[in-house]
Amino acid sequence: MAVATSGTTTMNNVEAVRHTLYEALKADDRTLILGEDVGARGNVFLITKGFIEEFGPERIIDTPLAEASIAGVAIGMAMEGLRPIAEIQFADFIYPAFNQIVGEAAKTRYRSNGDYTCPLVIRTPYGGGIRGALSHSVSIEALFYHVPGLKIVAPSFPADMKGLLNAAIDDPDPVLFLEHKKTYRLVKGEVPQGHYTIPIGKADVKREGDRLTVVSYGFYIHQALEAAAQLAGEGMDVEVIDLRSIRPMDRTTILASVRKTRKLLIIHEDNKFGGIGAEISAMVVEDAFFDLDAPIRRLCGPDVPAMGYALSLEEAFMIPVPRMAEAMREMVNF
Amino acid sequence: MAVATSGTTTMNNVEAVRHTLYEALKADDRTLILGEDVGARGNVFLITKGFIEEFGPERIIDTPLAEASIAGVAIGMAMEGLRPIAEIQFADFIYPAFNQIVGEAAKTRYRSNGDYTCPLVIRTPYGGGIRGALSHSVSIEALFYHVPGLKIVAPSFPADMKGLLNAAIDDPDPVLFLEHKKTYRLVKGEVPQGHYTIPIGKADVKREGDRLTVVSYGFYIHQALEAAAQLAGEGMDVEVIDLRSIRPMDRTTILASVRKTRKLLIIHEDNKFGGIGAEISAMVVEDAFFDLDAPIRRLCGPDVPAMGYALSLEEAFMIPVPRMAEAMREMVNF
Amino acid sequence: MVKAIESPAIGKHDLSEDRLRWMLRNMHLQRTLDNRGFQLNRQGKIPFALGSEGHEAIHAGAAAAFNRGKDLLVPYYRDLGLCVGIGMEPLDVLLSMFARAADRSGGRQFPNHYTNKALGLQSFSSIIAAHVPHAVGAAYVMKLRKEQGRAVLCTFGDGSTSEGEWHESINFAAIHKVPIVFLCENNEWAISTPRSKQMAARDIVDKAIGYGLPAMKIDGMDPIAVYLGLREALERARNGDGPTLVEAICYRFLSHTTDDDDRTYRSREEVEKFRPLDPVPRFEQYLTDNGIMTAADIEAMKREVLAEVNDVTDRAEAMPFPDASEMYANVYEGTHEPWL
Amino acid sequence: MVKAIESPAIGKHDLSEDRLRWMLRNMHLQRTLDNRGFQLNRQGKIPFALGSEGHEAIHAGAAAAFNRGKDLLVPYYRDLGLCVGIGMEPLDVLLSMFARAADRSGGRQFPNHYTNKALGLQSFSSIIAAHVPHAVGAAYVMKLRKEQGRAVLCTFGDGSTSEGEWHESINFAAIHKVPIVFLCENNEWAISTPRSKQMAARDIVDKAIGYGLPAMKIDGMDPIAVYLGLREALERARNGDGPTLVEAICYRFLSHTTDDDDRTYRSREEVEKFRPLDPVPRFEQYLTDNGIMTAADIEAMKREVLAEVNDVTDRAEAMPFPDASEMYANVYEGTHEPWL
Ligand SMILES: Cc1ncc(C[n+]2csc(CCOP(=O)(O)OP(=O)(O)O)c2C)c(N)n1
Ligand SMILES: Cc1ncc(C[n+]2csc(CCOP(=O)(O)OP(=O)(O)O)c2C)c(N)n1
Ligand SMILES: [Mg+2]
Ligand SMILES: [Mg+2]
Repeated sequence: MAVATSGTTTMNNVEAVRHTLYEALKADDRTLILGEDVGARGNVFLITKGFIEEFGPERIIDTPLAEASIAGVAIGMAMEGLRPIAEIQFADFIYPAFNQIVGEAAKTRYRSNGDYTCPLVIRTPYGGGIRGALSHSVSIEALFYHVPGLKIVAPSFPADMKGLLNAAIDDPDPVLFLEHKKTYRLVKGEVPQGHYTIPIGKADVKREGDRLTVVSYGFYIHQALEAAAQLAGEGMDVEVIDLRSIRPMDRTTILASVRKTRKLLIIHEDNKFGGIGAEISAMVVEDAFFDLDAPIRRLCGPDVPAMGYALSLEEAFMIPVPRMAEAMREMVNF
Repeated sequence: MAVATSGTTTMNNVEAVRHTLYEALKADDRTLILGEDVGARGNVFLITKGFIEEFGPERIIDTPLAEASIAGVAIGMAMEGLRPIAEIQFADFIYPAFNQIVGEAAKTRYRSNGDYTCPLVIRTPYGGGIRGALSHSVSIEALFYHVPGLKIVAPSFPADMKGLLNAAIDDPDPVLFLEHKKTYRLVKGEVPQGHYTIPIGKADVKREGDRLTVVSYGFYIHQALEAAAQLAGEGMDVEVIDLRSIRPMDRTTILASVRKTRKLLIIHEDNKFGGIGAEISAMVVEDAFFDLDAPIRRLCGPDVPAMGYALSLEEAFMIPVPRMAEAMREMVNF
Repeated sequence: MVKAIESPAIGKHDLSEDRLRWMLRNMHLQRTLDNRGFQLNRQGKIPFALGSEGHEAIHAGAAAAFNRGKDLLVPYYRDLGLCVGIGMEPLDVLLSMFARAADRSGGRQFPNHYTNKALGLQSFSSIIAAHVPHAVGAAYVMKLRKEQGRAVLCTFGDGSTSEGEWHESINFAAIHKVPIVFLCENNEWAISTPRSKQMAARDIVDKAIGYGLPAMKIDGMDPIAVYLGLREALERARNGDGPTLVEAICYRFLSHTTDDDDRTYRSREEVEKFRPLDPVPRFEQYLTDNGIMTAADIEAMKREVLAEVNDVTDRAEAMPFPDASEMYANVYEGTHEPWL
Repeated sequence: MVKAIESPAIGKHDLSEDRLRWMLRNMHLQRTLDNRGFQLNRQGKIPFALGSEGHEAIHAGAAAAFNRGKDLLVPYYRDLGLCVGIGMEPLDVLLSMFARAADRSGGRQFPNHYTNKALGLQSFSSIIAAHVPHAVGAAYVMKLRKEQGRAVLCTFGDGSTSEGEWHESINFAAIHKVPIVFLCENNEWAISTPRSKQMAARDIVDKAIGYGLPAMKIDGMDPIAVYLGLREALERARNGDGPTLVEAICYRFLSHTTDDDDRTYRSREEVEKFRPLDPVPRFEQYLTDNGIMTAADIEAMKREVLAEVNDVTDRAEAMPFPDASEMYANVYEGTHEPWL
C-alpha cells in the first residue's frame, strides 16, 4: 500500500467510492464518468451526487438506457486516451454489455498486439441481501473471471475500496470493479487521506490464525470475520483472507496460508457450481495437495437462478454467520 | 441409451447433426430452425442445406444479423409452445445474446415459478484448431456453465451428437448445444438408426483403465483417446471419460472412476483459470479427497484471450497428442 | 405512415356507457392499488413499491381494445392497470407486493412483475427491453399457426427504446410482419434521464420509419383516444397486416419507485405543468359532462374500489410467505440438479 | 433530411487530375491485392481470403475525403481499399494475409482486420457492429477535447445495421452530436442473407430519421459521388454539426469469403445484372472520356500496381512467422498473469 497521508477519515463504502471518484475527476482530466442516471440524480445510490454540477455534463454523462453502448463507447474513449469510468447501474444489467466487455475490452490489447489499449474501469453494484429480488441481487464475478485480458476486483472495506479504485483507474487495462451493495452503508472504516493505491492482484489477510484458512470476499468477508471472532472466543484461531482481487488472483497469499493452517474453507455468496471457489480449490490442490489435512470445502450460494423477493427466500439464499461459524468449527475439528 | 433401431449408418459429426435436425423437423411441427444463413446457404457448414426448400421459410428462418434477437425471439416461441432450435453461427458471436440466454432463458421457469417454461435449443460451433483466429475459435462453455437454469452439452462422437441433440430438443428447459467444429468432418462413427436419446447429464467412459482417470470433451476427447491408446501400448491402462454434458455434470461417473484409479487428469481446450476443470477438480476434492494418490492436474488452454491466426500461434495454443500422453505418463508414474 | 388519433375523441367511438364506466373503474382501481403499495411501503410492511400514476388512460384504453382469451400481453413493470384491465385479480397485485407464497411467481419476483399464462400475460423480467423479443417470438407463433384474429400487445417505456434488444426485435417483427402492436408509454423520463438525453429523435414514432413500420401517436392521457388507436393497431395485426408502433404520450407523476426521489432531478413546476392533463379527473369530467356518470356515481365507485382493495390487502397480508425450501423448486422441470 | 448526391458527378467536383488518377490507382491496388489473396488461397499458401470487389469506388472516394493525420478511421473487414487509401502499406496487407510476425497484430488477427494507431486506423474485431460504439467513443473524445477539424469515419455493411450495438451507438452519437460519419457499404447481401430478410425499411437512410440524424444516399459505384458525399458529411462533422448516416449503394461481386460459395444462394443473372456497374471500368471510362488518362496510361498503371503487389508478396512471404512464445505477449501491460 503506497500511502502518502497525514491521517484517516471514517467513511462507509459509498463515501469511499464517491470520495475516490471525486479525487480522480479533480486530479486527471482524462477521467470521466458515464452511466445511467449518474448526472442530476447522482447515481441511484447517490455516489456521484453533485458531480455533474461541478464537472459538467460532458464529463458526467447521463447515457441512454443501453448498456452495450455504455461499455462500448467507453472502450472507444479508452482506446483514444481517456480514462473512462463506466457505471452499470446494477450488476444484473451488465449482461447486454457482455460482448463489449468480454469480446472487445478484454481483447483490445491482445488483438492489436499492443497497438491499442483499453484502460477502462467498469463499476457496478452487485450482490444480495437487500430485497433486490431476481434482478437486483446477482453476483457476476464467475461469469467474467475466466476471461484473460480482464481484471476483476471486489473490495469490501472502505480503505480497500479507495486503494483499489485508484489502482483500477490507473491501470492500463480494463478492470471490472465490483461493489457489494449490502456493504455500501453498512460497512464503515478508516480511510487514509491523500492518494494511494492498493495493487490489483493482492489478497489481504484480515485476521491471522493457524487452525484453518478461510477465503472470502464481498459482504461475506465481514460475516466470515464475525464468525472467526466467535471461534477465537472458543479458542480456535482461524485465518481469514479477503480475496479483494478475483483476477489476477493472489495464489501466493492463499498457498502460504494453507501451508500453515493445512485446511481451506472458501465462502462466497455466488452459486457454487463453477464459482470462484472452484478455481481456488483446484489451484490449491494443484500446488499444495500434500499440505492439506482435510478436503477443501466450499460454503456457497445455492445453485438456483437468483434469490427471490420474499424475505423467506432471500434468507434461504444467504448464509448467516452461525452457519459460517459452524462450517469453520467442523473444519477445525476435522 | 433408449435405442429402437435396426442398424447403424456411418456419419461424420456434420452429418449426424444434420440428420438429427432433419428427423426432428419431420417428426414434430413444433420444431423450427432460426439463425443467420440457415436458409438458402444451408448454414455455413451446410448443416441445414436443403431444409428451407423442404420445410419452407417459415420454419427455416434466415434471421437478421442480430444474435440477441435470435435467442430472444426463440425464447418467445418456446414460451408459447414451440420447440425452436436457434443457431449462433459461431460460438464467438454468442456474446451479444448473453443477456437473453443467461438473464432470460435460464430464468424463465424460475421467475414464473413454472407458469412459463423455455424449451429451447441453441446450437453453436465452437473451438479451434481450424485457423479461425481470434473470433472463430473460442470455447464458451465456462462462460455459461455457472448458470443455474441452463443445460450445456458438448458431445463429440456422431452417435452422441444424435442422442444428445434429440434429448436437447425434447428437453423442457433451455439447452446450449456445443459442436466442436474441428470434429465436424474429422470424426466419423456409427450412428444408430431411428429415434433415440442419450440422457443429458451422463458422461461416458470411452475407454476403461485403472491407472489414471482422464476427463475431457470436445475435440480433445479424441486426442486423449489417442494418447491413452499409446499408453496402453506401454502397458498403462488409462480410463478416459467423455464428459459430454457440462451442466448437469455427471459427478457419479467421475467419482466412481477416480475412486478406482486414484488419480485424475482433466484436459480441455478452453483456458484453464476458471474453466470447467476447476469445478471438476473442486468437486472431486470435496467428495473423494482421501481416495486420491496424486494432486489433480489440469492440462488446459493457455490463459490468453484467444488463439492467433498464424499457424505457429494456433499450434502453441492447442495441445497435441504427445503432450497429452506425456502428462498421462507423469500422472501414472507419480 | 405516421398517423395521429384526435383527442379528446368524444363521440367518435363505439364504446358503450357500461364500457366507459368500466374504464373509469379500471383507472381508479389502478390508482388505488398504486397508492396502497406506497402506503404499505411507508408503513414498513413492504420494502418496495412502484406506481403508474399518469399511465391510467393508456392502461384502461389498451385493456378495452384487448381481446381477452385471444390476444397476448407482454407488458413491463409500469402496467399494473393494464394487467388488471385484461383480467388479473387485484388480489394477485397484493400477493405480489407482499411476496406471499400464493403469488404466481411464488414470491420470487419484484412487485409489478406479473405472470399469468391462463390470461395470456407473459412472464417478464426487470431487464429493460428484454421482453420485447419474447413478444415478437410469441407473435411469430401466431403467424406460423395461422391463428387469425389474435395479436400480441407489447409495452415498454420511452427509455427502453434505446436498448439494442428493442431495435433487433422491432426489426425482426417488421420483416416477418407478425401480428404485434408495440406500445410505447412515453412518460418523458427514464428514472432521472429526460428524453432529450435518451434520443435526438423528435418523436418516438419517428423510429418506426427505419423499420418500415406504420406508426401512430396518441394522447395517452385520454383513454378513448388510446382505445381507438390500439383497436386500429390491434385489428391490423389480427388481420395479418403486420406490426404498428404506437406512441402514447403520458407523464410519470410519481418518483420512479419508492427508492427514488424525483425532486433531485426535475422541478415541481414541470410536474405541476402536467397535472391538468391527469387522465383520471379528465375522464371523470368527460363522463359527467356527457351524462354518463354523476359525481355521486363516481364517489360510489371510488368507495367500492377502495373496499375491494382493502379486502384484498387484508386477505393477502394474512397469507403465508413461501417456505424456504421453495427456493429449489422450478429451476428445471422435475427436481433440482440432483448431482449438487 | 435525406439527400442524394447526383451520379455520375462529372464536372461537379474539385478533384485534380492527379487526385483522380490516384483514386483509380487505389481501386486497382485494392482489386489486385484482393485477387492476390484469392490466388494465394488457391495455391494453398494461406487458408483464408476475403475480397471487396464492387466496393472500390466507396473506398477510393472515402479515402480521398479523409484527412490524413487528422481524421480517424474505424473500418470493418471489407475495407482493404479504404485502409490502403488512408496510407496503410500494401506490405501490411500481405503480412496480414500471411500472418507473419511483422504483421501489426503479430499474426494474430484474421486477414483484413488491420490496426495502425499511427495512421489513425483503429483496431477492430470480427464481431459485427462491435466497433461502432468504439468509433462513437473516439468521436466523443474529439468533441470533449474541442479538437476542431477532426472527424471519425466509421464503416459497416448493410447487415450490420441489424445489430443492437449498431442502434445503441448511432443513438448515442446523435444525442451528443459527436463528429462522426457513419458509412454503410450497402452491397445488398450479408453472406447469404438478402436485404429483404435483413430489414423491412426501403432504404438504409430511412433509419437515420429515428435517430434525428441527417442522411445521404450515394452511388457507391462512383468514386466521385462518394468523395463528394463523404466530404460534405465529414466537413459537417469537423465543423461541429454532428453525425451523418451515409448509405453507399454497391454490390458484392464475389462470394462472402473463400469459405463461401455464393452460387448456393444467388443467381448468376443477378450478379451479371450488376456487372455493368462495376466501378473500375466505369471510372476508367470516365477518365479516358475526359482525357485524363489514356488506355495506355491505365495499362501502365495496372502493370506498376501488379509489380508492387508482386514485390510485397515476395517480401511478406519471406518473413518469419511469429514465435510461439509471442502467444503470451500483450495480454496485459507488462508480463503475462504472473500467478498462473
Ligand atoms: C437493462 C436494464 N438497465 C437498467 C435498468 C434500470 N432501470 C429500471 S427502470 C429504468 C428506466 C426505464 O425507463 P422507461 O423505459 O422510460 O420506463 P418508465 O420507467 O419511464 O415507465 C432503468 C434505467 C434495468 N432495469 N434494466
Ligand atoms: C456478431 C456477429 N455475427 C455474425 C458474424 C458472421 N458474419 C460475418 S460477416 C457477416 C455478414 C455481414 O454482412 P454486412 O454487414 O452486410 O457486410 P458485408 O460482408 O456484406 O460487407 C456475418 C453474418 C459475425 N462476424 N459477427
Ligand atoms: Mg419513461
Ligand atoms: Mg452487406
